[in-house]
Amino acid sequence: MNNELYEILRYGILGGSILLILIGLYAALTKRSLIKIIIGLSIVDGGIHLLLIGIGYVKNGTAPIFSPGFENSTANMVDPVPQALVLTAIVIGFAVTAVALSLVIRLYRHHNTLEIDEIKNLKW
Amino acid sequence: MELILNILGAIATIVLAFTVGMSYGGIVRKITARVHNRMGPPWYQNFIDAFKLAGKTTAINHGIMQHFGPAFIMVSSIVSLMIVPVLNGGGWFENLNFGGDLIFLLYIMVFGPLGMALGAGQTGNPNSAIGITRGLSQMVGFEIPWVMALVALMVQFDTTSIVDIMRIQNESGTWMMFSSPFAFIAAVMAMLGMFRYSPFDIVGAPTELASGPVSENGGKYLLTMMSSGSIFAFVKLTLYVDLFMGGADNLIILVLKTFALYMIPVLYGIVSPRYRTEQSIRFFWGWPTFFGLLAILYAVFV
Amino acid sequence: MEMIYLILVLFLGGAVLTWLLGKISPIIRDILFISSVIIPTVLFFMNVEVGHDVSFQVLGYKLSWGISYLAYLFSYIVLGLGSLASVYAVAAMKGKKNLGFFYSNFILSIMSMMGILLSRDLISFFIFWEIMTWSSYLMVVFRGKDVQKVGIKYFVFSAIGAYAMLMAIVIVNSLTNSLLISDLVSSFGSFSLSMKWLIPLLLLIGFAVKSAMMPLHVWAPGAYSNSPMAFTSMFSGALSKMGVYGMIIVMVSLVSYIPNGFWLKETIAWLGGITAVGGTLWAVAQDDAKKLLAYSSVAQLGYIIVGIGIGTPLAMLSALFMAVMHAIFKGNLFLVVGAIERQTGTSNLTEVSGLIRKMPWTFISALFSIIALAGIPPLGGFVGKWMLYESLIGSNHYLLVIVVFFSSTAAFLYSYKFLFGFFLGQEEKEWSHIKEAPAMMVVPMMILAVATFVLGTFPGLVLNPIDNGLQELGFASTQGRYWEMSALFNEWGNQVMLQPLVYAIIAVFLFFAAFLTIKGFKHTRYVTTKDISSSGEVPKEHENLTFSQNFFQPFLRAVEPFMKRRIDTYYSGIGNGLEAIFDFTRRIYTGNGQTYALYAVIFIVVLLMFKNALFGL
Amino acid sequence: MKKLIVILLLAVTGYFMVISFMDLGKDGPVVKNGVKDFYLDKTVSELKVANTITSIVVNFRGFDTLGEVTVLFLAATALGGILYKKRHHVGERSVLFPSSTIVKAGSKLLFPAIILLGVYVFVHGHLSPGGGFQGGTIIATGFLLMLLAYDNFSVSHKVLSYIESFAGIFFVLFGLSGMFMGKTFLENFMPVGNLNDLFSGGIIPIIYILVGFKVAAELTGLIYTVLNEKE
Amino acid sequence: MVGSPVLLIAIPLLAAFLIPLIGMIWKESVRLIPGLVLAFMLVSSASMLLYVTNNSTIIETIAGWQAPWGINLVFSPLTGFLATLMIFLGFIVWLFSYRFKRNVDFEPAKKYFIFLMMLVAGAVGIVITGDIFNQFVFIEITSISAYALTAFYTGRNSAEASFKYLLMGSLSSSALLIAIAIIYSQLGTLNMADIADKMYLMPTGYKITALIFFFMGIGIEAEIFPLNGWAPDAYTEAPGPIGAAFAGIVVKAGVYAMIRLVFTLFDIPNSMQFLVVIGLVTLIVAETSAIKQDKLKRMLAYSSIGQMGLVFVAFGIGTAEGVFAALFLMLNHAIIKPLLFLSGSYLVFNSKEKKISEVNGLGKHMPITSLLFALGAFAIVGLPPFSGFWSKLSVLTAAANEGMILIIALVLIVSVVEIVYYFRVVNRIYFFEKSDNVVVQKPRINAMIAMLILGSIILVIGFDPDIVSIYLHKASHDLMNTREYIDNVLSIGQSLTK
Repeated sequence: MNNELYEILRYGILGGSILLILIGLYAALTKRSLIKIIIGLSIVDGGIHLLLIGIGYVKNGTAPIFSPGFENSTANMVDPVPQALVLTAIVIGFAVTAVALSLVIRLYRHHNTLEIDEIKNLKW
Repeated sequence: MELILNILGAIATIVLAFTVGMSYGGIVRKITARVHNRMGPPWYQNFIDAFKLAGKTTAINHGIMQHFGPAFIMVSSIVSLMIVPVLNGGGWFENLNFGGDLIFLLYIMVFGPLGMALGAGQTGNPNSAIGITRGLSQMVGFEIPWVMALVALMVQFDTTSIVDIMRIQNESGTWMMFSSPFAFIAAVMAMLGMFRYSPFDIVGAPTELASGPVSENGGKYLLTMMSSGSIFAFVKLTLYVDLFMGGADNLIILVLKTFALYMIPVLYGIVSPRYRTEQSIRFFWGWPTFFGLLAILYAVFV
Repeated sequence: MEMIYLILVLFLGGAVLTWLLGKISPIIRDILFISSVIIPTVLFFMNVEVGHDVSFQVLGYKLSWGISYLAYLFSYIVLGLGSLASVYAVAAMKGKKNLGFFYSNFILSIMSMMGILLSRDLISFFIFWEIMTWSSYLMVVFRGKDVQKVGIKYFVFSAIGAYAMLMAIVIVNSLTNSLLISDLVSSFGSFSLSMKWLIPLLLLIGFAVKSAMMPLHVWAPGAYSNSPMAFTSMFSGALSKMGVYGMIIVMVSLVSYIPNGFWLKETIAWLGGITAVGGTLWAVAQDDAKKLLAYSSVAQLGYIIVGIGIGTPLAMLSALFMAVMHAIFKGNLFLVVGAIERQTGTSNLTEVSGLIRKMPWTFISALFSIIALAGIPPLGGFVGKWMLYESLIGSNHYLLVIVVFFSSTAAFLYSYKFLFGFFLGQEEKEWSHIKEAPAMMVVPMMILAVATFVLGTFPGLVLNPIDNGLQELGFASTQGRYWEMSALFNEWGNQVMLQPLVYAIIAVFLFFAAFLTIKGFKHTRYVTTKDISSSGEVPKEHENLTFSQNFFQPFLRAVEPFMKRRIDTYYSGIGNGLEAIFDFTRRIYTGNGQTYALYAVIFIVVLLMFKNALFGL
Repeated sequence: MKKLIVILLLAVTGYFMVISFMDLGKDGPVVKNGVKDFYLDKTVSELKVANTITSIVVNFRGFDTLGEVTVLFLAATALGGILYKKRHHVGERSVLFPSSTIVKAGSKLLFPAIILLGVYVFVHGHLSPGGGFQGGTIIATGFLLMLLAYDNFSVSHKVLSYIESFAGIFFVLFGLSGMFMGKTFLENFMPVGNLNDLFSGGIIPIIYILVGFKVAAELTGLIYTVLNEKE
Repeated sequence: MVGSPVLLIAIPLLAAFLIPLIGMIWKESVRLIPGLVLAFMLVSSASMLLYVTNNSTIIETIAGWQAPWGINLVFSPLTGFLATLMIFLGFIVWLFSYRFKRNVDFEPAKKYFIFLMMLVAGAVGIVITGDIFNQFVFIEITSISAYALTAFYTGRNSAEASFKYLLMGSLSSSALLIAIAIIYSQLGTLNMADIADKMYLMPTGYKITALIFFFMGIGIEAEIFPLNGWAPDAYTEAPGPIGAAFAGIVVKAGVYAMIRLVFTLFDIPNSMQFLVVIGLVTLIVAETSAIKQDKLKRMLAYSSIGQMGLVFVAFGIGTAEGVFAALFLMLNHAIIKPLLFLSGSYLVFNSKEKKISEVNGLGKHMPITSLLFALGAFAIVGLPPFSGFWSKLSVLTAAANEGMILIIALVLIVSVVEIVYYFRVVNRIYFFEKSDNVVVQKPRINAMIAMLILGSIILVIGFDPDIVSIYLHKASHDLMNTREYIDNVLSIGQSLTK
């Protein structure tokens, strides 16, 4: 892999992750449907996971797995730690999303709507 | 022995004050009547009244406070008489005056009205109570210029003693009414209220309220009140003479000076219509207070 | 165990036990209550000596307890009035609900006042101060009337004062690294100029609130009239004196060392004068006896503040003497109102009248107290007033003299209104069944009434301890110069001989009393107050002859311009305005989750935008 | 209006994120001797685990994984709690339209394969990409498929609960037994074997298998709970 | 070694997994076991706290890897103190809610107690862990438990509150992940001590950006303004005891995370000022919002937020005294606010609206509960001789010693506001007439015991604050000595190197 390609890839990953975060935030902040807000939050999560992976990436990197034939490629291996972190983060994100969706079900039961602007019984 | 002499002197003072006060009262009635183009009673009418009252049996009372009210008033009159020096240089009429503290005098002088108020209050006659409220209110009014004048004097001479003030006047030869004119003016204006002649006679309001606080009192009660009032008038006049006119060396001068002073409220009263209470209060807080202020400023800066 | 600990523990334990065991039986409760006031009182006067300090450490702050001569003087007020009021309270409150709570708060407030007097350091001073505040607050709201308005107002003002004080305390701690009052006094000279101004000012705010100085007095009328009278007697008589106590220490020990601190003293004195006038005018306008006395308390405290503000030895002497006297006569007057309220069920001057023959003892004690209050010789009130005037004139405060004199003259009006409204006037049928209050209430009142007389004749009894206290504060001894056992001297050497005067007064009074009585009295016939001649006519039975509405209407009309502006309305305006603002600002919590998320994004954007300004290294 | 504000805010955020993050990791960390090299070294030399990520997830940062499993467990429990209704309110699963025969048949065909794949993935988690989470998820998709295809397909809540609980309990117990064998929590106390053997890496594959079971059971349970929600 | 910090996490986890199993056999166990676990944790934590106060910090490595590489748990005077406090409160809340009338007949009762236990375990984990990503995981454990507990009651607006909480919570975790990513990308490590050790190497730009994202992430948990919109709702709608747990446990964990960042991890001195400013803003906004509240719990919630603001102000003073004061404040708040929530929840037990006006006149009908509420109110506004006074005094003293006179003034002014709204409620309880449609709910005996324990602690600390001051001094010393923390953690690791 040549240098330029690496740069493009790296910028692509990082820029993409930032874009994802912004898109997710936009959805979470402007969409009025609860479901869409949750989708937005998931997109934000995805962006952040991508960001984490992106920072662990090294030039000409290989997966950090010592499969037969790759025992000595330590120097080229990508950073395994962010990947492990992302694994954890994904699961946690999934759990939160599940809880969020269940709350949406409850809210729909209670308010008969998914509009966030109309769910304002608690204020001030 | 000295004590007995003192007591005798005190009794003499009281008799003097009683006589002078009563006579003045009679004379004033006469003068007023003449000015109003009436005949009026003789000048000794008050004495006749007094004797008549003394002879009467008191028929009713409304309770213990009414019973002792006149005694309270008498206490006030006599004790203040004891404190005011009657003549220059002491002698027989020095009594209790131990320097004649002005502040003490001010306070003992209100003992009487309070006793009167209590006594009258118990009678249950609403007119008495109304009269008292008016009287007390008016007192608050005229006390201000009066105290201002006194403070001016105290400031000027650095003393609160009447005796000292008299002594200083005699030593310098100038009467206070000339060396401290504003104080004198304020004090005289306050005096108008103090004697409760018209225009400040709403307290007694002789025609409407049936003589105000003293209604419901007769016989000895009224006698005591009357004589107390006479003594009190004498005390006030003597005090003015002591403070502003250098005191008196003998009784004749005293009588002259006091009579002259006495004419001021009387004559002013004869020609003035009556004020309502709040009007009179406002009156006292107007010019008299202004003169009082001037007096204090004068005393401080001159 | 140190006696001081024992005394405070006894109070505290008494308070708790009274509350807890009081639930068992009222008798146990009453006995516990009285004994837990009396026993520490006796122990205190028997065993506690001036100059014996105990100290210990809490949280690294050194605390020290002991008593000074000045505090000893105030402890007479607190414990003396406290004991009498507690005896009174047992009888007065009989049959009321929640008495355990009342009694234990009563004990707690006595304890806290003693604590204040025993404190030799600022922290324990503040602690006891706050205990005093909340225990008295609980008393104010005890009857459950006007709780939200009066109670909160009292507490908020107290809190403002207390927190001003706390601020001063922590600043002092940071400057001197010590909280002992003596250290503060000794190192005050080395503070910077701004601190020299700030610290006394903050402390003064705290004390001014408790001593109801204008413009911080607005809580007082409501609070005084709202608590049970047995306690108001303490409240006005003793509790407000704690403010005076603190103020004296600050004015003498700190303000004197401020360059140009003279102006502060003048301001305080003038504020005191204004307080006196304002309090008096408002007192005249009241129809409720409690309110009347409450405003009167404000006014009387005004005189004391004037004395403290002037700060000459004679003025201090007068302030302290008036403090003692005020405790006695105002304490007594509140007890009187309590007795009347207990017997008649109302304290409104326009409703009750003609009780003199129903409650003669109450009347006598009220009469004595009123005479003392009005400052009329020969009772004790005069002595303080006299010294105040002398000191005012002596220190060239001529206008202030006028102000004070005006207020004290106007005080006659409400004094008379009080006596007339309750005791004199028509004896209405409505009140014909009224009986004298029980002996347990009358005796404390009579003791206080006698005290006004004794102190008027022998002011030296109190002037002596006051002199000790003043010497401790650094004044030259006034002993032998200004007073003797029975004579008062002013600075020019004038004197008022009290004893001959008293004798003269008694003699004249007896003479005329005899004159009026002998021969006459037997024959006089007692008639009811209905039996009067009104303008020559005898009124009918059904005519209303009670004069009590608009009592001083002419006077009030005259002073109307002064009374138009009520500082109270300004405060409530500020309070309501603030609440409205807060009500508006809390709308940032819109209730919309998305908005909250937006806030979070705004938060981070703002931080990112200004990150260099905020966190730049 | 609101959208405009949001866009503006996000533009600013984006700007700052771009200037902050674009160079992230460009030259690697400023600290060259980070934990990464240590992990890469030890996973081979001591743990004998081929997949470094697995060794990190299960061993080096095993505590995180325990927490993660707990989070999942809590989410599953929370779902039950949040959507709880009194018994008589629970109705039949809602079916909008019945699935076609093709789907039904295909699902039946695919289901064992999916399960097998899942099991493979988590059993070989320490050797190849994959692991307990991934495998568990795959298995759960299998159940999802069946649930979608068959209206009446049901899984026993009780069994799921047993699996969930036992897996969790054993995870913790393994951790504790490391401690009681005189070492530390979650420390390997079993022989590590050889690199790239199926039975290597000590307790790592065992824990990952437990995680696999747990994840599979929990996800299935989650799906089942939500599906049973009826309006 | 007197105990093992890891057990504080492992045992509740084990119990959480066990409860569903045992619950099938023995119903009562779902209520009982969490209590036993909390009691065990309390004993263990307290004995460890005694140990670390007199000896050295306990540092436990996980999975046998030394400090920078593996995850480690740090049980220092500071973390131990906070952990013990949280566990104690967890136990109190458990005791209070054991057979709480509302959940006794419900199937979710088992879930309630699991969540409660996990809430405590998660919060303890946040405090004692020495690894930022691990902290993130524990924050999530705590949050999910909190979401579930907030939404516990169906039929109220609790789902709405929970959803808001969740929305903010996921923003928080996103921000945290970004911050962790930045840190890791620069320093290549996740261990707190290691990060603190190497922080000076990090480029300033990244450092500040990471700090900002941390502020946002943890600020949401620590309820700083303007990130605290969720908090009043969550406090209001959660069951009463859970409100207590939030105020006493969750927020405290958030505050700990925040100060660990500011004091230990980052070496940005201005962040102290930032704490002061944000703390003041939080304090003022929250307290002024509370004054017009007509719902009891919501008022308490705002008060709680305000108190956290004050805690931040105290930490922001930045001296050992300030830290001491802040910790003292946290301690007192953790005792008093739960008491208020617990007693308050009984005062408005049977009311639908939970309005303040519904507590009118309850003083006569439920004397002890009312008394305890009043005690709490007196203590929280800082009236002596109750415990709140000493902490307020410490804060002010610390601020004064740094010359922050304006701050003292502001804090005191806000205290007046606090007095107003608390006393309004107390007045209502005691001096108003009870309306007839308010049904009085007498507390159960266990709830009463729980409240009485808290009440007596208030009195004990109030009369003798020195009982706790030694721990607080140790803890503040611990927080201030960053170097010692780093050396402790890293050297213990070295001694265990394989």
